[in-house]
Amino acid sequence: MNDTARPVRMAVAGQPPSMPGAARALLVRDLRLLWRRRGDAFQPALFALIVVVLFALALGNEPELQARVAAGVLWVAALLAGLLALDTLFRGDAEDGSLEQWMLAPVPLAWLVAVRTGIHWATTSLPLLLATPFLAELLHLPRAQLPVLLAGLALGTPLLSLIGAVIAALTVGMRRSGILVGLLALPLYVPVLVFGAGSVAASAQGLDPVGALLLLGAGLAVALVVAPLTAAAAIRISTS
Amino acid sequence: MNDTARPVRMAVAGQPPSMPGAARALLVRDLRLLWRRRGDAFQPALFALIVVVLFALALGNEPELQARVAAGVLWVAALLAGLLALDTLFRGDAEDGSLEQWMLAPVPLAWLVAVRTGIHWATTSLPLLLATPFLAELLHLPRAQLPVLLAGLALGTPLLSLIGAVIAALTVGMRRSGILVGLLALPLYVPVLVFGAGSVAASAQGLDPVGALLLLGAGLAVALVVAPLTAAAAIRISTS
Amino acid sequence: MNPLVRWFHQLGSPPYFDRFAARWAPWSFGAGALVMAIGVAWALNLLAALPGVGAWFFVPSDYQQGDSFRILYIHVPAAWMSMFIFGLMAVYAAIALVWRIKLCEILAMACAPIGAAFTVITLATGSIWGKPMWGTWWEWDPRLTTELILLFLYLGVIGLYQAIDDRRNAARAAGLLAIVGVALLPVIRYSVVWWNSLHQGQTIRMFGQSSMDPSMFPPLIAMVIGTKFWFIGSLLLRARADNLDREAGKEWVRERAAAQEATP
Amino acid sequence: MAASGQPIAMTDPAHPTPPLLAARDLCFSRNDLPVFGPVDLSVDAGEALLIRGDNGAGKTTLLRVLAGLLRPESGRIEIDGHPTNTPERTRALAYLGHLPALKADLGALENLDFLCGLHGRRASQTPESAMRIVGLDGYQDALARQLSAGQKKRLSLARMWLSPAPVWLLDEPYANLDLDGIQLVNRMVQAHLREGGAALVTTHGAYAAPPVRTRELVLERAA
Amino acid sequence: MAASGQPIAMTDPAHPTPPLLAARDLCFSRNDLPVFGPVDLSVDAGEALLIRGDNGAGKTTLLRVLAGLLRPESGRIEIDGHPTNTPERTRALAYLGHLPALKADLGALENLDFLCGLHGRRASQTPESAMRIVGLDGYQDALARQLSAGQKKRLSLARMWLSPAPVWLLDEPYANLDLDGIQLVNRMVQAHLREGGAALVTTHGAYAAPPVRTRELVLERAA
Ligand code: HEM
Ligand SMILES: Nc1ncnc2c1ncn2[C@@H]1O[C@H](COP(=O)(O)OP(=O)(O)OP(=O)(O)O)[C@@H](O)[C@H]1O
Ligand SMILES: Nc1ncnc2c1ncn2[C@@H]1O[C@H](COP(=O)(O)OP(=O)(O)OP(=O)(O)O)[C@@H](O)[C@H]1O
Ligand SMILES: [Mg+2]
Ligand SMILES: [Mg+2]
Repeated sequence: MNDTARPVRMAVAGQPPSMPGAARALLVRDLRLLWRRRGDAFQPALFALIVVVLFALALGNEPELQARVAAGVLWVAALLAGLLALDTLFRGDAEDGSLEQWMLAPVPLAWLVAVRTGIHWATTSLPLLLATPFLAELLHLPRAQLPVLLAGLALGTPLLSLIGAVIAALTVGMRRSGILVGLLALPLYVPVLVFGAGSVAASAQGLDPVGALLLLGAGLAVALVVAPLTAAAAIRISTS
Repeated sequence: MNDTARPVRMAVAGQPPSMPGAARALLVRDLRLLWRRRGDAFQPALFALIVVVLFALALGNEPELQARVAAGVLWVAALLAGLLALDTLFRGDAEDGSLEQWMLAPVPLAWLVAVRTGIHWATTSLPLLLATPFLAELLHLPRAQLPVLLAGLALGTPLLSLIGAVIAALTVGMRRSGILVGLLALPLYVPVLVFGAGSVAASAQGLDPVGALLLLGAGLAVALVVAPLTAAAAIRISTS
Repeated sequence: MNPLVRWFHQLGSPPYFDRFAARWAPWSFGAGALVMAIGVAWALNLLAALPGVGAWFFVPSDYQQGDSFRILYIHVPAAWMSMFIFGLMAVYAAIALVWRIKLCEILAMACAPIGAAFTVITLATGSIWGKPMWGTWWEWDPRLTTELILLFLYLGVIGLYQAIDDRRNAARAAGLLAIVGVALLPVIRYSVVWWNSLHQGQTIRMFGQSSMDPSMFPPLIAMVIGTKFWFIGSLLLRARADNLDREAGKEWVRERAAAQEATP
Repeated sequence: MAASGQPIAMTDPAHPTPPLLAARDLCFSRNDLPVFGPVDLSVDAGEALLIRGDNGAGKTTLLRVLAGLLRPESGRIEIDGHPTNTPERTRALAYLGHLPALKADLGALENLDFLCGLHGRRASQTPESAMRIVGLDGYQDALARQLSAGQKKRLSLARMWLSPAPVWLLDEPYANLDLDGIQLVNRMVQAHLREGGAALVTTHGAYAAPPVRTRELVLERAA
Repeated sequence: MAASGQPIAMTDPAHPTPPLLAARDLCFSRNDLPVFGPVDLSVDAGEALLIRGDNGAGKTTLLRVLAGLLRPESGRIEIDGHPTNTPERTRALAYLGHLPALKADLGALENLDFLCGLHGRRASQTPESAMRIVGLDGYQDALARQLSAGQKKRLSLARMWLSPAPVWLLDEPYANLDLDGIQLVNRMVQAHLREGGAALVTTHGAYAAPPVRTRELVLERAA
C-alpha cells in the first residue's frame, strides 16, 4: 500500500487515494450538492434567458433588428452567465476550508482543479447550450446560422470556463472579489467572443466559418493543458 | 440621556446613539472602506464599459447598427453592473457578523438600510452615470438622445438600487446566492428598463419622453419610502 | 563567479538597488527628456530654422494627411512602448515566479502603471488623429479594440496587485496574470494583417523596406530612444519607492533617512 | 468605569425589584423540532448567569433568541419586569457571538469607532481606553484582517466594554483566548457586574467561572 | 484501530531512527516582518509536540507552514530525515485548522466520504465507525449546516481519525468542545500515538495535555 517513491515511514496502514478515485469522489460530491440545490443547475440558462429578454425589451419590437443582433446578444449572454457563475467555482470551497484540504491531498492540485472545472462547465454551461436553440428562436436568429452558433458555443464555453478558472483561482483569496473578477476575466474572454461571434457573422455573409471555429478548437486544446496548471499555481499563491 | 419610552434600568451611564449619529458612523465607515480599496469605486463603471465593448465587438463594426441599439445596450449595461454590485450591499456585513450588530442597535434597521443603500448607490452607480456620456460616444449614440438617457439613468439607477436592496436582503442569509440574486432582481428591474429605454426610444422617434421619465420619478418616490422598510423586514426573516 | 551574474546578485539586494536607482534615475530622465525634446523639435521643423544645416532637419508634410501626420511621432513610440512594457513586465514576472527574486517582483509591478500610461497616450493620440483622418473619434476596429483591451489588462494587473494584502503574494498573483495576458500582444501586432482594418497597416520597418519617406524617420528614432530612457527613469523611480516602502522599518532605510535629514 | 455606580431602581420601592432580564416559558423550534424546551431564567443587576450544556444543547440558540436575532416560538422575555419586544430590548442588551462583527479592512480603532456610533457608548470610556484595557495597545491601526483569532476576540471584548447596555450576552467568550485572555474576560465581567450590570455566559464548563454572584442554567439536548 | 500496531522502520538499523517530522531554522515573514523567528522542532513516532504561545504568537502560522499551505521564508522541513517539498509531505501529514472543511449542504457521512476519497483512509476504519467514535452516532444524515460549533469540530476529528497520514497537525483542537469532547481529543491523540503516529497540537495552555510522551515548543511574538 505504501508506494511513495521515497518511502515515508507510514505508521498507519491505509489506502492512499488514486487520481481517478479522487476525481470520482469530487464528482459524487458535486452531483450531490447539485441535487440538493436542484434549482441552481438552471440558473445560468435562466440568466441568459433574462439577458436575452432584457435586450429584446430594450431594443423594442423590431424583429428585423433583433435578427441582425441575435448571435451577438446570445454570445454576450453566454459570456456574462459564465462570468457570474465563475464565483461559485472555487470560492465556496475556499470559504469553508475545503480548498485547504485539496491542497493537502496526495493528488495533484491541478488534477482536482481540472476535474472541478469540468464538472462546473457541465453543470453551468451545458444547460445553457441546450437552451440555445430556444433562445435563438426568441431573437429570430435565422435557422441557417444556428448550427454555427451551436458549434461555436460548444467549443467556446469550455474555453471560457478554463480561462475563468485561472481568474477565479487568482481572486479566491480575496474576501470580496466582487466585480474585479469581471475586470480580470473579460479582457481574456474577448478573443473567444471575437472568434465565436465572428464565425456566425461570417456564415451570415455566406463566408466559411470553419476557420474561426478551428481557432477556437486550437485555443481549447491549449487551454486544456495549460489552464489547470496555471490555476493550481494561482490557488497556491492567492491563498497564502 | 436615558430617553426610552418605557424606562429601562440603565446600569451604566452612557450615550445612546442618535439616528443621524448612526448614519454618520456608517458613512464614515463606508468611505474609509472605499478609500482603503480605492480601485473598487470605478469597477461598476469599468464593468459597464466592458459590457459595451463586448457588445460592440459582438455586433461587428457597423456604426449605424450600433447607434440604433446604443441606448438599449447602455441601459442593459447599467442594469447588469448594478446587479453585480448588489452582492456587496449587505453580504459582507452578514458574513462578518456586522449585520447582527445592526439588528441589535438601538436605531431602526430600516434607517441603517436606507443609509447603506444610499451610500452604495453613490459609490457604485454615480460613477457609472458620470461615465455615460463617454460610453454613449463609443457606441455612436446620437447626441440629441444623450440628455434623455442621462435623465432616465439618474432617476432609474436609484430606483434599481432600492429594488435591489430588497432582493439582496432576501438572499443575504444564503451562503452562495450567486446567480439567484440576478434571477430574483431582473424581473423587478424590467419595468424600470422598459420605461428607461422607452424614453430614449421615444425621443429618437421625435416623441415626448417626459411621460416615461415622470413614471420613473414616481416609482422612485414610492420606493424611497417602501423599500427600506421591506428590506429591513427581509433581513430579519432571512437571517433567522 | 561570472561578473555579470555577481552584479545581478548584488543588484538584488535592496540597499544596493536603492543606491543604484537613486543614482541612475535622474540621468535616465535627463537623457530621455533631452532626446525627446530634440525629436519633437525636429518633427515640428523647429530645427529646420537652424542656420546653415537647417535643410538637414526638414521633415516634409505628408502628401495625403498634411501636417496632422506629425502626431505620429508621439503615437507610434507610445504604441510600441505600451506593448514592449507589457512584455517586459511578463518577463520580470516569470523570473520572479521561478526564482523568487524580490527585485523582479518589484520591477514587474512598477512596469504596470507606466505601461498603462503609454497605452492611454496611444489611445488618446490615436483618437485625436482619427478625428481628421476617419471622421470619428472611435471605431470598433480590431487594432483599436485590442489596444483598449491591453489597457484593461494593465488595469487588471494593477487592480489585482492592490487587492491582495501581502505584497509578495500580490506581486506574484498579478505577475501570473501578466504572463497569461502576453497572449494578447501578437494579436495587437497582427490585428491589421488578420482582419481588414481601418488602421494603418505595417508601414514602418526599422529594418528593410519601409513605405515611409526616409526624411520622416530620424525624429521617430529619436522619440523611440527618448521614450526608452524616460521609461527606464520612471521604472527605477517607481521600483525604488516600492522597495523603500517594503523595507520600511529596516535598519538601512532608517540610516539612509537619517543621512538624508542631516544633509538637506 | 462609569460614574453612576449604583443601579437606578425605577420600580415602586414597596415591591421587590424585578430582575433585570427574565425569560418565562421560552421555547424555540427548528422545523417543528424543539431545540430547547420551556426555559425559565432570570438575572439581576450584579449577577452572572452561567449557561452550561453539551455541544449542540442549544446555548447559542438561546442567546440569539434572547438578543432578538431569532424569534421564540412561545414564551416571553422581560426587562425590568416588563414584557418587551425586540426593538425595546436593543438598549438593554449587548451581544458577543461567534462572528466578530469586524470589518477586515478597517483598523482596530476604526472598527470600534463605528460600533460606538451604532450602539452608543459608556460615558466614561473611549475606544482608546477600551483597547488598552483588553491588552491591544499598539494594535490601534492594525487592520482587523491581520489580527490573530485571539486578538479579534479581544477587540470584540473591547466593543462590549464600550457598550452602554447593562446586560451582556456572551457566547463562549473564552474560546480562542490564552490564559491571560481568560482572566481578562473574568475581570471585565466582574467590573461590569460591580457597576450594576448583568451577564449571561455560555460555556462548556471547562473554565473557572469568575468569582461573582452566579446563577446557573443547564441546557440539555431536547428529544 | 489500525492493524499494523508497530511503526515500520525504513532506515538503517545501525543508525538511530531520524525523527518522523523535523524542521530546521524555519522562518516565516509577512510583508517582510518576521512572524516567527528561526524555529527548530522535531517529533518522533509515539510523541506529541505541544506548541504553546500567546494570542498572535504565530502558532497557526507555524502549523500552516508545516502543512505546506504557506511557504517558509527559509529553513527546511524533513520527514524521516529527508528534506521534502510540499507535495511529498501531503502523504505524511493531516491538518485540522480553524475552518472545518465541511460542505454545509452535505450530510455528515457524505462529507466524510468525500474527504476519504481525497486523502485516502485507514484500512481499519470506515466513515461510519469514525462517526461512532467521535460521538456523532445518529447524526449521519444531518446536514453539516445544522450541526453546532462543537459537533462540527467532532466531525473534523472523525476526518483526522480516518486519514492514513502518520503526523497530525491540530490547531486548537479543544476550542468549542465540551468536557467530554476534550477527553475525546485526548483519547484520540493517545490512540494515534500508540499506533506509531505523531501529533502537533497548538494550545493556549488552558487545558490538560493528554498523558503521552510530550515535547513542548513555546512560541513568542517576534519583534
Ligand atoms: C484610438 C485610435 C488608435 C489606436 C488605439 C492605435 C493603436 C496603434 C498601435 C497599438 C500601434 C502599434 C502597432 C505595431 O507596432 O504593431 C499603432 C501604430 C501606428 N498607428 Fe495607430 N492607433 C490609433 C489611431 C491611428 C490613426 C488615426 C492613425 C493614422 C491614420 C494611426 C497611424 C498609425 C501608424 C502609421 C502606426 C505605425 C504602423 C507601423 O507599425 O508600421 N493610428 N497604432
Ligand atoms: N441553522 C441551523 N439549522 C438547523 N439546526 C441547527 C442550526 N443551528 C444549530 N442547529 C441545531 O440546533 C441544536 C443547538 O445548536 P446550538 O448551536 O444552539 O448548540 P450549542 O449549545 O451552542 O452547541 P456548541 O456548544 O457546540 O456551540 C444542535 O443540535 C444543532 O444541530
Ligand atoms: N493574514 C494575515 N495578514 C497579516 N498578518 C497576519 C495574518 N494572519 C495573522 N497575522 C499576524 O501574524 C501573527 C501570528 O498570527 P497567528 O494566527 O499565527 O497567531 P496564533 O498564535 O495562532 O494566535 P491565536 O492564539 O490568537 O490564534 C499575529 O500577530 C497576527 O496579527
Ligand atoms: Mg454554540
Ligand atoms: Mg491561531
